Amino acid sequence: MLDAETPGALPRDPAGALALLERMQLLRAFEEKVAELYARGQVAGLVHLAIGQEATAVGVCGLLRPGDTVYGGHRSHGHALATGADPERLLAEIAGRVSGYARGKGGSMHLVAAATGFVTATGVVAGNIPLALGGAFATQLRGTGGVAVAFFGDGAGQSGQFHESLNLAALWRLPVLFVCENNGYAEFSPLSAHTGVERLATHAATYGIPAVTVDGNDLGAVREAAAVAIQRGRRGEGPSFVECLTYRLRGHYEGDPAKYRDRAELAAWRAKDPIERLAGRLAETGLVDAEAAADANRRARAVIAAAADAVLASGPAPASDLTTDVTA
Amino acid sequence: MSAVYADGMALGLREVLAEDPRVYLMGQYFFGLTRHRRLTVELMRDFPGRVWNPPIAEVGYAGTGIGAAISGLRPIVDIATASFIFQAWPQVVNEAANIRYMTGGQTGVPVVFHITHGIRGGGAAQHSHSPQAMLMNTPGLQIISPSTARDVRGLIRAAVQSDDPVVWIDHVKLFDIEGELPDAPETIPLGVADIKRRGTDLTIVATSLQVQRSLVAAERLAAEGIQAEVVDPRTLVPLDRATILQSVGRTGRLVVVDECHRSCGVGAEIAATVAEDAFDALRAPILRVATEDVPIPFSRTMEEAVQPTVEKIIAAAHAVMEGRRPRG
Amino acid sequence: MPSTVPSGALPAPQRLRQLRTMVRIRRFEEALIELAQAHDVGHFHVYIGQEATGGPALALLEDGDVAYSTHRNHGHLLARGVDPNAMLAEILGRATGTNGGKGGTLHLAAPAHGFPTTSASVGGPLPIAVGSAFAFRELGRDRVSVALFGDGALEEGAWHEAANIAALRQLPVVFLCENNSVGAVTQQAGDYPSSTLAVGTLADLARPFGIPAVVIDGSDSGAVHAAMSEALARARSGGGPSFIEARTVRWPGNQGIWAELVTGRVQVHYGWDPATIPDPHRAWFAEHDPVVRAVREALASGAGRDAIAAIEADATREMAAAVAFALASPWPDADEAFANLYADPRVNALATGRGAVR
Amino acid sequence: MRMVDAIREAMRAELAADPSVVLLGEDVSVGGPFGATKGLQDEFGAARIRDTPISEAAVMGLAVGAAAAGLRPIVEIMFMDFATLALDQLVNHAAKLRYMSGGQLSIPLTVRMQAGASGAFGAHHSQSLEAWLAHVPGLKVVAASTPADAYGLLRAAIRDPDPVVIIEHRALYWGRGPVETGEAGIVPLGSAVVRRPGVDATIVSWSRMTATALAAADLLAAEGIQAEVIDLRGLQPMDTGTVLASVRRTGRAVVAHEAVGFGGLGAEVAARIGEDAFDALRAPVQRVAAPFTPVPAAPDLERAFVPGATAVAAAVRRTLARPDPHRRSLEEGR
Repeated sequence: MLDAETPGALPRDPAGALALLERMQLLRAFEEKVAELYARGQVAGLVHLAIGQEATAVGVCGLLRPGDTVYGGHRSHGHALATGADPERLLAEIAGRVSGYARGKGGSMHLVAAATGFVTATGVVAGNIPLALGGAFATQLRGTGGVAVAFFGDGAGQSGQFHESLNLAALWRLPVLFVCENNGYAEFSPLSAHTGVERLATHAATYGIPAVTVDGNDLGAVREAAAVAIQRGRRGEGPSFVECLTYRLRGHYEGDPAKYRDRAELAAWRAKDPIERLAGRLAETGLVDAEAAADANRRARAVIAAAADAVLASGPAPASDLTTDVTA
Repeated sequence: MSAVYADGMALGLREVLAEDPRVYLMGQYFFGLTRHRRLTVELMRDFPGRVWNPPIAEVGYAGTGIGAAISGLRPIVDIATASFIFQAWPQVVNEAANIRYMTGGQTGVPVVFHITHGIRGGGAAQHSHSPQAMLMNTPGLQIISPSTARDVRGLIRAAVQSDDPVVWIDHVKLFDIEGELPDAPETIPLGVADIKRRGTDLTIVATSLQVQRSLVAAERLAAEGIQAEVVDPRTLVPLDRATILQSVGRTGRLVVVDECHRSCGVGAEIAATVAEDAFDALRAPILRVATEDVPIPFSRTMEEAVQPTVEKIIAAAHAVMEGRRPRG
Repeated sequence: MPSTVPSGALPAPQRLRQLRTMVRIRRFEEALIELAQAHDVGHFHVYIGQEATGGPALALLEDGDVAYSTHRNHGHLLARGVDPNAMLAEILGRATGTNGGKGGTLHLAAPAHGFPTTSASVGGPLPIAVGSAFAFRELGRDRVSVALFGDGALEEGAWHEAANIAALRQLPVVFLCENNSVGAVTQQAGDYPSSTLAVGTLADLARPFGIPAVVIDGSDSGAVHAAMSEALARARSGGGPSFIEARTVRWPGNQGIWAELVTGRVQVHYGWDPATIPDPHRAWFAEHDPVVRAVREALASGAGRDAIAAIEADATREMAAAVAFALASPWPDADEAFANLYADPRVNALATGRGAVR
Repeated sequence: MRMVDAIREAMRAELAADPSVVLLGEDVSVGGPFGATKGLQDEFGAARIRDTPISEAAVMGLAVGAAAAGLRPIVEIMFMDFATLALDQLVNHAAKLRYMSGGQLSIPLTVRMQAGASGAFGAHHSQSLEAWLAHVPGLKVVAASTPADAYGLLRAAIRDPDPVVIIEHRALYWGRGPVETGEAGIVPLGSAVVRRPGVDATIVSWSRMTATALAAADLLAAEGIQAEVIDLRGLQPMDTGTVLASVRRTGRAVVAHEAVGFGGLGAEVAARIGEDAFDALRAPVQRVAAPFTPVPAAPDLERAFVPGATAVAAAVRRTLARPDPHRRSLEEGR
């Protein structure tokens, strides 16, 4: 485990701590804006939000450095933002605008911000996990000390690609970090309807992959576990598995009434909101007071509001782009 | 009685569940994420224990359906969005399709795989597939591809009654299409096309949702004095070539409308087979209206540009009437 | 670490029954390899060295139970009484074969004997076996489904998905893994027993699912009998799936891609007269060959040499006759290539373009 | 040089030239079942020549991810039939990442697949599935019929910035032919070649069927019929121009392939000819292909499954036997 001086634990300087809080607020503001635009019909398609899961994205990605790579799934707006991707270009992509990262060809489930290390997201459950292995394989061959991160939900744990990837990563000692965001629900049903396995980290342990399960709504806990894992990867000691227990406060996708879960459960998780918890803890330790936290939140919301205005003013993806980028 | 397509589906499922205790529904996304999802809930209520929600493990539960079929059940396995059938591919095409033949006729696999194909609006490249051409190239599978409430209800019965694997393909945009349902249950045999509209000037062979678009196009063409005959094969395997050839024999002109990608699509097979066997009757080149050979882009404008539309069908019809290729 | 099951003490008649199956399997495969020297048989996989796993395990199945096998299936079918004449004819592609010539060695099927189909796709049979178990449960049948597979199948995602479903629904399925990787040429993974699986013990893969798992010596017919009996009883009593890892040592003739009878034919007298074992492969016969071991165990249980020698003579005759039968069998008509695609003759004709449509 | 050696030499050349080229596959360290990779691990090391588990999905996905990160992986699929297990990664990821990312990503991936019906391997080890892959936008698909093309196309594939599937027919592996090694031997993807010129009819073929088509052309030549034989080589993208130019000269076309006919690539070739050379056609395009069945195991049934030279020649004769009255009457009617 790490002591308080290691990079994993929460920063001890106010600026560093505030930056993490503000990044989480930015993710929240971004996704609330997406929900709003979706409700107004300004965003189409299938949209999956990770409101309530910001601590995992920011916790892991905040520890990465240039050359590291991240591979997301269908619920990955936050992961892309956490790597430092531009909110305006991401929002434009989700809204199908020409100013999007992929000029509107990818959309919400297939975000790519290659320049910040967010290599790709996939709409296929577990499909991104082997891709992350490939990124890790490349850095291993080149000896750069880079790591690759695969974010996936608990539903992916029942997929064959998950199993094959754990085996391959262990066998080849690939510098990959498996981050399972276990939010308790695979699409519309609780995890217990999908598997008898309670902790998906158990599978990793079978392959000898160091695996921990942490409170995914606690930024500090996520950072500690991720830091250990990332260090292990950089030192050439192979893969690690971090299971983050968390919760999505919205439905599986925008428009899902999520009647399959009860109010008490939702309320209990609202009380564990990762952003409020972090703000509370920073206030307790005196690093960031409530006023500074509120200022940060206003800044984050202003950034997103400006981004949204710009996106709505920008043109749709032109049909002339249709046949470009199929092959080089 | 008048009903929408989704009602025809639900009625068809209800009828086979009631008639045959061997029928099981493996999966809960028969109606995707549309407002018709409640129909699955009603089936679960009325047929307790007969509707199963499997893990997100397409290889695993597709194979489970195959084994169950071998051992006496008649499962309808819901792969949901057609793009995910690629995960189940080894079981669907390499196991189910081959078993009767490989065993010299000893073992049959009476399983039905259900998928929802096509460009749905914002599905982008990983949720918009029309894999029927690839499945059609797989001996051993039968493929039903209904376009009306009546057809889906009657074809479900034929599929369940068949002793061999059937892939049942719906288009999510068909669910709300209005149609007529007969009072009594009926079985629509596999391999029997339906002439959805009579005409003398040209034949339009269309499948799935494109039947509906072709009917709209035919009405507009009629207003110009061009009488198009619209033939719906209803099953892609076996294909009722005779009905198609007879129609082209009468009209001398053919447009094939199908939502698969153009290269090696369903339209290629139909065009090739008609060109082989109705060559003397042809008075113009056969034209295909298909989805362009690009992955499906996310953005609305581009999505609209890649798929077959009423306007494109009309343009193709004009072109074959004039014996030329459409511009662009 | 999963528990291991010790060798069971079986009475002489049962030992002899097991031995008969094992010797028949061995003679079948030996005859096939010899046949392949003179005829173009194509590529095939033999079961030599694993007879003590499939033989005793599958003998415990009852009518109505099913087993799904792999590319290495000959021994499995023989163990459940499938006619070697039809098997060999199928391997040669003859009309009299189990599948009428459409399956070949990789896909031998005999539904009447509990082999509905055989997949040569690694991992392919596992979800299908789970599906049969699902049907048995839903139909209220007291039957068991057995998934037979090698160590390689555990590298496939299909294993993980199938195991999860079996455990989730507590289905009556037995996962019988025949780990014959010990001694394989490509073994090079350092710490791991299998070159391409990062686990110390294959049976550990079943543990996270809560599936009871045992590791046994697959050359020990008594241990196989005991482990399989327990797994079948669990399945039949509603106790859900089981996992058995049966370890065997690879037969020297299985080192390359093509099986070679480098050891010559086994002789049952190696069991009581080890001095007669030819030198180059003395160690394998004396220490690892399950047939020779079964001979010794049968003797120890009180069986006589004459009875054992008679088993060998019968098996030798039976398989020579099977070879003759297969070679004398007719080839299928080319038109047969268009039959059996679909059960409905109208659909079959429409799809293949052959035969009357209506 | 044998084709299997040409394939190995092509990989050797690219492995030597570019340190980002890596090779992944089951048992590639010992040469795989057909010896195509023999000795490469000794030469280039175990880091770049890697044996993989039997985990087609994860291995393919890993290769896609590695390609996105700048490596140039070659994946060996032992039998094309097993591509079914990796199809999600090929169709949903390899083929789409450039497009979905609006050009941010490049996937320079080469997938070698051994395919075809020979040796009585049965339904799980004998299929020709090119139509599936050619249907997927974003994938390039090529098939070689000679050792020289196997060498040249593979080198081009490895250098290509996009995913390329190269189909290798098992029955051709041990056939010999001249191979020009080095840069001059590289064959551009998507270029068809006329293997035999002729004036009376065009036969379009690829992979093993090119030899069959040439044998058919010999049979026809004895009857005074000069058939032009085109080896398509590039299946996607397809060199439609070469095909159309030939058909416009001959007015008659036969497409011959080993894969199942229904829904096969032959339908696409025929449909393109019908669309773009309609006025030149003097007879219907004939398809010669395998029947709509799985591949049977029995040697006799397998022979019945794979189309032979007599079937191809018969199809050419059918196109020539047709009088051509309707075409003229159509012209007059206009």
